[in-house]
Amino acid sequence: MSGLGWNTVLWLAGLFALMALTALIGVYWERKVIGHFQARRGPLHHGWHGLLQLPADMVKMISKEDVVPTKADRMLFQVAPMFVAVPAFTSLAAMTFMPGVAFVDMRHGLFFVFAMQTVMPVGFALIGWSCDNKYTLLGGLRAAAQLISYEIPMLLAAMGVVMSVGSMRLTDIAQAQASGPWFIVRQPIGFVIFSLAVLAEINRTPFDMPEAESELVAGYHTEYSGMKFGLVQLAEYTALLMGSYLIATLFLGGWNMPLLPASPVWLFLKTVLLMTSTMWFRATFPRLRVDTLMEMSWKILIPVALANIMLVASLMLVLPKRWF
Amino acid sequence: MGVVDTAETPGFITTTLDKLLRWGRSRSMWPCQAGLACCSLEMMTAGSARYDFDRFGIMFRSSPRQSDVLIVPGPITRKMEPVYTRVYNQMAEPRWVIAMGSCAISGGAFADSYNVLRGADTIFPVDVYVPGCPPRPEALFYGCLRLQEKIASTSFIGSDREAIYVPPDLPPEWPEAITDPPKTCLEPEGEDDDS
Amino acid sequence: MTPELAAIVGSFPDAELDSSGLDPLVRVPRDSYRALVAALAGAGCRLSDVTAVDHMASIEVVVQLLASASEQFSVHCMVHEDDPRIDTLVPVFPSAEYAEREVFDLFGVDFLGHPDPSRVLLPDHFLGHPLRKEFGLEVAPW
Amino acid sequence: MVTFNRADACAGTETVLLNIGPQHPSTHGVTHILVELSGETVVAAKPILGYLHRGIEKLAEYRTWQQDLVYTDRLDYVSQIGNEWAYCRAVERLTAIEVPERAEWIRTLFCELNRITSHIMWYAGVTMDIGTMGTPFIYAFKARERIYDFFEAVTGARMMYNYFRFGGVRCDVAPGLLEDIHDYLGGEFLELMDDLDALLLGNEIVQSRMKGIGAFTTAQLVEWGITGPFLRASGLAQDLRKDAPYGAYDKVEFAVPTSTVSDSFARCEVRMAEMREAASICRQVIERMPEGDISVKVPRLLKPEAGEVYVRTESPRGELGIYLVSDGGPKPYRFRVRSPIFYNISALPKMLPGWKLQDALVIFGGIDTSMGEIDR
Repeated sequence: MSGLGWNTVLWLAGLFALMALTALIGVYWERKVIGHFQARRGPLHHGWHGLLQLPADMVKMISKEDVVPTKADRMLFQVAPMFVAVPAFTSLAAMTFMPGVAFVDMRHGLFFVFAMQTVMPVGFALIGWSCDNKYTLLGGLRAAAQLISYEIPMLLAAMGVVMSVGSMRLTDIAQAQASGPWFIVRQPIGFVIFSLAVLAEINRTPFDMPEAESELVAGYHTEYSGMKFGLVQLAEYTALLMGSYLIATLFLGGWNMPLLPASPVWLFLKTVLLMTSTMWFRATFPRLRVDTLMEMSWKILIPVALANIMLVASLMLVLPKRWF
Repeated sequence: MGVVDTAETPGFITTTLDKLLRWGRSRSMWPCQAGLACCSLEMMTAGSARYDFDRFGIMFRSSPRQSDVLIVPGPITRKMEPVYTRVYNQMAEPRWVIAMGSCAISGGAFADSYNVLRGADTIFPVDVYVPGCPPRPEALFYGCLRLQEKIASTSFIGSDREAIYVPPDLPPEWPEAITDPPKTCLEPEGEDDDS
Repeated sequence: MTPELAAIVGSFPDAELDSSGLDPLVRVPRDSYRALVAALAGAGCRLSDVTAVDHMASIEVVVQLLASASEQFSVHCMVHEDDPRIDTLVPVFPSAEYAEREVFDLFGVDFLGHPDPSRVLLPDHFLGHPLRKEFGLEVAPW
Repeated sequence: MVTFNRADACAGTETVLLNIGPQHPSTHGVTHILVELSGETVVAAKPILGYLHRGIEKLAEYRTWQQDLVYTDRLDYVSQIGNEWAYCRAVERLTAIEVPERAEWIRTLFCELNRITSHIMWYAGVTMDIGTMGTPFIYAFKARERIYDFFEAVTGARMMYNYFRFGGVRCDVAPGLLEDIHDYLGGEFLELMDDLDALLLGNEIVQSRMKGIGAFTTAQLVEWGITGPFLRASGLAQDLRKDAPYGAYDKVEFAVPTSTVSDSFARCEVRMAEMREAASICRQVIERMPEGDISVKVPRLLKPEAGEVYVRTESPRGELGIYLVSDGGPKPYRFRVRSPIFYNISALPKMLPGWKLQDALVIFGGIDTSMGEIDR
């Protein structure tokens, strides 16, 4: 174990713990939040306020039979969830919590995250195709199309921030908001586009066409049972965490708070708040239609995002450095 | 009781694992969201705000692959029989069945009919019967909690579990009818233009 | 029944108008069945329902028509059990399609010229037509 | 009017057959629609019925007239009272039984309450179809539960009431209950309706999903045999409660909600307005309900004279017809139900082609199916 010190091992263990905890607490929190939005209580009787509900679900899912449909492409069926899960988990490695406190403080952290997320559509399409089921096929293709369309406005909107900061390191981006106003104030258009695109990127309502219950049973993961379904769900919640984290870091100041000392607590609170608001959307909104969704990306978000880059560039020339 | 299994008694590791499985499986029963008739409305009501199935960790899943419990909420007709058999076969083991209402128990008011099965247990094993026409949501709750007890008290290790015979996926007179109905039944007029 | 409709019925010599029951009732033989219904439809009647009644030796096809929103009457046509064929009403009333399929399904009446003569409620491999009187409850093949 | 060309829709591509239905998690029970898709566009559709065919029409011939009342509840299990009433009216017309005044008013009251619960089920279905997580449906079920409580107080059952009798109703309404119903429908219910309106009609995503979707002309709908709110949303105020009044409908004031837009959104508006109208009818009925008998004496074993009768009522889904043939015996010779949704759903092959898959579900949601009545 020459290059692999204890520090790395600890960080890796932390990464895995974060993943598992996000999914467990995320699902629990979502069931609670949506329950309360629906005037219900959510999980309540297993453990204190249902806290043991998710461990029970995990135990059950791990011990469920692993069904492989007869006509499915056996190898792809087994492997495809990895194409979704691995990029989602790997992108977590780029998270930074404070200057110096990070898994890996990459110089191109933002680039790394985007690169990882670009792999996910492949996974969705593979899952959809490998099951030999029309519902999964439609769901998988919808997911792939949606992810590819929304990556572009997401990247373009983030580009405004990157131009302004002059770095792709997530630490730099957050630190740039320490003294000046947050990027939500400096680039509101970019914020709106980025949030919408992230919402679509993580398949959340009102963009959850890929798993539309009313027409596609459960979308691309219809055929997955037991822990494979658990893995896909884990990946979804990890993506949700990553999306919320990105919005918090890029536009909401990261660990900075005006008038108060910088702390990872702020980052954590902002992320949880953003995650909760996606749950709020999920409890309230119906879903859009597929073609409306595509139109929104290609006809509205991308042109506006491009215009936003122009605007940022020209303001950078005109305004003092402190502002841009 | 030792740590390792012997021929007579399961060991410590096995029994602990068994307890954990029993706990997990009984605390997390996801019914398949497969409605049939009148009882399915009461099944939906059981998930709504006044009753709230989610309290007990009972959450409706739309895909049979991801669900553990099949609630049969109504009469199974001859046309429905292969579909329900298929849904049951699609569910991953371990799986349980609740027969909800008189129709699913015995055929109920329609037991004389030429098209209704005399109960869901004629096609697959049923674990819990919930009587009523339709049973109130409270009755369904009671049934689910009884099933929870049953799961929690059934050992998954050893020879307690009986082998269950499940008929093949579709009966021979139903070739492909559900998955891929013959294309001829959807033959629109404009199809044979080239003739 | 309005005089105009009664006149239309009167123009068919083999049709017979019976007003003794609760609702007016037109009995018509099989040959002029569709012509009569088409003439009534031309006078503005709408279709409410197509069904049948089994009278052991013959099957009576019953068409419920609406002269206006509140006024209804029926057209009855007997077909023999050994030759249960009758013209379809689909060219006159497109909405009759599924109702006629149901009559075929449950009574075994063949509708000539029907676009999709197949079973609608029962599975395709079902034997017999259950609403016929000779198909008792106890003959259910279980 | 939409013209759809199949050849254009699937030019040079292969189509996919997709089953929406048994067994599928949409909230419409066992409706099975086989759709042929070119991409996401529906090019052909075919409803496959009969998954709930329990043979009620046959069973009814083997039960006495009174026993058949039990089956009417289970026909359309979403609007049970409406079916009971239709059957009772048919038998009463066949045997010339006069129904006391108070019984007619009580029947009107509970039929309209049932119309509200039935439309709430439609609301649940349609909101699930457009992809909400169930929040509007769970809010709507609040009202349903309250109204089911009222039903339970009177009939002892939550769903299968078996409340009407030939010549009246089974029992009178408990004292105080009418006031409760009146208060609830005048206050809390209307507030909830405002919420439900906001969640469905006021939501911009819903508007974008529904406006202009499934626009058909009145002539088309009449030709396809459509009745009920689906037809009324096209501007034709065809309602048997006005056209051929029964019960106490000619003695209360109510409007028949219509819309001239004739798209899926208009159908929602009409149904929401109908719920408010139903509440208003209930309150008028309670305010003006006369005292008196609730039923007349009817022989234990009813034997109507030989003859036949066809009676139509306005069910929440359209024109519900009951056709009875008596041979003078204690059992019906023929018991036939003209199901409104059977006719509505049979028009799907003409309605759906040309729309996107998601639109097709919205249009289908406008029909408000209840398979128990279609398959019988």
